[in-house]
Amino acid sequence: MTFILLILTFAAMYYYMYLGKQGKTFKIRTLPAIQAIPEAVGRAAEMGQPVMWTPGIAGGLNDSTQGPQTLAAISILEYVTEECVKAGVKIAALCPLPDALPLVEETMRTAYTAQGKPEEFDDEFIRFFSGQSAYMTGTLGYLQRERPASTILVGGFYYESVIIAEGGNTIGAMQIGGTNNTHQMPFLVATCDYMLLAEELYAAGAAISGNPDALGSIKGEDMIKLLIVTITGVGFLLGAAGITFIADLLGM
Amino acid sequence: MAYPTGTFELIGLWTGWLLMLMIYSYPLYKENMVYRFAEHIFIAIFLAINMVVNFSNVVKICITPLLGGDFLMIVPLIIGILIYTMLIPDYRWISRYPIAILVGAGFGLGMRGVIKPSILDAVVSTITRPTDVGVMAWINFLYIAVGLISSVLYFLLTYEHTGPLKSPTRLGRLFIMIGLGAYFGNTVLFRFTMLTGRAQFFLQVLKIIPM
Amino acid sequence: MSQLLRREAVFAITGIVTVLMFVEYFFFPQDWIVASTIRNWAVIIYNLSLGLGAVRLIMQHVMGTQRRRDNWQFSLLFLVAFVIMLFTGLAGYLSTGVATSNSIYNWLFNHVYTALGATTYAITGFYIFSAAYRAFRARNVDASLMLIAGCFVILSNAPVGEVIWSGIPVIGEWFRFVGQVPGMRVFGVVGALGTIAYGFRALLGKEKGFYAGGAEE
Amino acid sequence: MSGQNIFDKIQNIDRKVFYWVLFITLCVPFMMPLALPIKVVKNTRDLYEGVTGVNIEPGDIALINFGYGVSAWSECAPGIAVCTKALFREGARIVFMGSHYDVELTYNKLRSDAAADFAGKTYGVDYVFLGYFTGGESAIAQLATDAWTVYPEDHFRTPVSEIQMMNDFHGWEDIAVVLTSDTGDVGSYFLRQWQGSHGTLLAEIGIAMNGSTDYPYYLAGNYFGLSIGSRGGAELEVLIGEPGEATTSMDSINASHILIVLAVIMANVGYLVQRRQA
Repeated sequence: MTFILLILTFAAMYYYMYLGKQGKTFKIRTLPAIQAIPEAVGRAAEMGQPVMWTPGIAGGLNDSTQGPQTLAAISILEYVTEECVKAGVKIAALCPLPDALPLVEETMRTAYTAQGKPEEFDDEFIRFFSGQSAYMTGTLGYLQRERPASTILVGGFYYESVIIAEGGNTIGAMQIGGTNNTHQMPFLVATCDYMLLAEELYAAGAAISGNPDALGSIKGEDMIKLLIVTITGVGFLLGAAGITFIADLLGM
Repeated sequence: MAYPTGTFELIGLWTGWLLMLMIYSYPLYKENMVYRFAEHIFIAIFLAINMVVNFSNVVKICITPLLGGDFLMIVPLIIGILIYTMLIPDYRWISRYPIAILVGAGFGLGMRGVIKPSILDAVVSTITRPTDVGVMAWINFLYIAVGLISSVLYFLLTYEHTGPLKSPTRLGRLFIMIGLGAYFGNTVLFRFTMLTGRAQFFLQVLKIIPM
Repeated sequence: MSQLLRREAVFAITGIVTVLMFVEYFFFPQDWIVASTIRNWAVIIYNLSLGLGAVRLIMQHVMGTQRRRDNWQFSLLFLVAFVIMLFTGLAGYLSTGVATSNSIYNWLFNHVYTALGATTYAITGFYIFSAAYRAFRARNVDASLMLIAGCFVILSNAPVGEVIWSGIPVIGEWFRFVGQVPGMRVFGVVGALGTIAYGFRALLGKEKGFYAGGAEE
Repeated sequence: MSGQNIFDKIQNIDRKVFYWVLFITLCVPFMMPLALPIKVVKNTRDLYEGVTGVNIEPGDIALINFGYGVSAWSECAPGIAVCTKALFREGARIVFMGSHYDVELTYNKLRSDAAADFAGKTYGVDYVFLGYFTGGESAIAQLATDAWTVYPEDHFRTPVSEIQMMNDFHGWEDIAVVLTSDTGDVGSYFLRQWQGSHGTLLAEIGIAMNGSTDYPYYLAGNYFGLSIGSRGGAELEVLIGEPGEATTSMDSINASHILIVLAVIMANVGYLVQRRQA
């Protein structure tokens, strides 16, 4: 059964990736956290204060579970930067990941160029911290000194999420969070006004980047989720009646 | 374990105790020189242990068999060393080869192994009716099934949470919140247990409680 | 040619190794020497790759010391401590096969590393406490549910919960053993599908994140 | 600031006050122990029963993985100590291994915690310490199919071919039960590459933080038993009838857990009153 489900999943993903290549577009559902980004930037514009983005320290790009979170976070950074450039708001990217730095810089520079203001981009917008405690201390210091109006905490976080998000809360910033690390979700849910839970982070990244492969595979995943829901629903009803056909089939 | 009596053991015990205070000066006071001192010592020592252990591991699983006549071991040794080309900008692309093998093995094993326990067994467990006859067992059976269905629906990412999906996905989010609440509760136990161990060590070194 | 070596061949190797793992799993119920050999290579490459982060960190501190950057004294401290630990450890290993046979390495391992390791990771306990106080608010239904489940689980994890009120372990255990199951199970399901999706894209050469950030040379 | 009422002040207590209060709360119970009774839950009992009685025959080989380092000794070491004692008393042989750099310290601690049980056993015949491994999921999968390539030597550099009990351990078929205790992902590697792939009996002696994610796998039968954090360790100590470190720590756990719940309640009362006033 493992083999069948794996092949089915591959087939569904491949099919929708193929359709994406043919020009069909798949829309990611409304994610309130993404919808709130213009509001977060608008708030910063009104208050004359910056927006802060930070991706957490867990997501080295070579790490198969954490790396994708950083890539999704960088896609979100692109959108946030574009909104900030439009509104004339300063953005600070606080990044503790050395291998992601070139991508962060390139993304921000491209966003400034796309908005016709390449001369406004300054390397100083990006701050690098080496090591977790330097990252935590540096970010808390930044929050206290610059008092950003909004903070975007998206990516692979370890326990710095608790400290940074609490720091943002203390200065009254509007906070948008997102992570696929279950161990940090409770803290971001508690401290952030909007939250991208688990896979929503990837979906947000794919929606913003518009990458047809990522969108197609997400659509394929959705089909498998619907299949799982159907099997669970029918299996539950049959199971309740003492018919174990589906359970036996899945257990093969 | 008894309180040490040897000079070096005693010095070691008190060194550990002082280093602990240095680290805790950070949350209990603020970032300061003694914290940085202890932090740098820790990272350096951790890294050195890391290198010694990895070196001995490479000798164990690769060099020794190679010297013992298993000449095929030269292949992973060379490919593995190529990963250090990442440090040379012009030859950085070569490091993609060892990474490709790691990624291929990681994903092959991950994808083949994840379906049974995380999907199939989870669904089978959800749809297998309870062996207990009590009402509560059946309520729990219903709760878990409804919970799983609605929370999987919540993670449908290409369908809007409107119309017929509005209520089940909202319900799904609430189930997830309960899960995260329990997760938080367990996290508190984990973190406080670690601190408890330190509090015990703090008192033991001062001989307030026995070691 | 360059493109072939730099991109296509790399993706091909990823794909071949992935497929080998599948073939073994589905068609060889016992051991399959081809997959087993490749996996053994992967283990060796993994071991060798672990030094990369260390080399980067050492370079960073060497440069910090050389150029007298801010806090260079700490970089120097780092290098001195590192060198002592590394050489004593290697001396122990090369002489007897066990690094801890060197008394200096063993002393630092037992007293300095142990104390700092246990202390550094326990520090989060403090932050969780203040975060729980400052951040866990019943702002809305979602947060309230999380809060209630969290408090009952906290109290039922401690034996004192039962002393306070006999209902606490009953409710707390329900949250621990039933209430949380759908939420956690769904993370397993979507996590599994996410792994497959990401792996599948990597297999097709559509995910370039791993390969040194995907930036072209 | 003078305009702040009590509820505002409650909301803005300096975090250092919390930290001091917490540290003192953790210390005091060690000096004044209460020793409240500890209730054993089903998942812990299943774990204990899985490593005792009819499930383990004399001579069976158990694999114990130290997936934790010194930092998580308080959480994981008590449970591992109880299971080691129980397995030895059933006549099982044990292979120890670990994925942390400091695995030797953890092994030494276990030998000290279960000294009486180790005393009657012979290294290489009744137990073996293979030491550190790395290589992630690949290494665990390889261990299942060809253990000697992952460990050509034990920790003390003796070739495994010269170790008597290692001649009975080449892969998953030779192992009766796997116990893994983790702060990280190694447990899930065993879950996928041993239990999921070969149906090996597997149990997790995990940190409490992972209790939530581990439990559904216990419920689905992937883990035959599960110990959750220091509380699980204390329950195992109750089951074997030998109170140890975890039981001692329960008083501090009691005090600190009450403290955090009181803090959350106090903060929420302040928050709700403030919101009503606003």
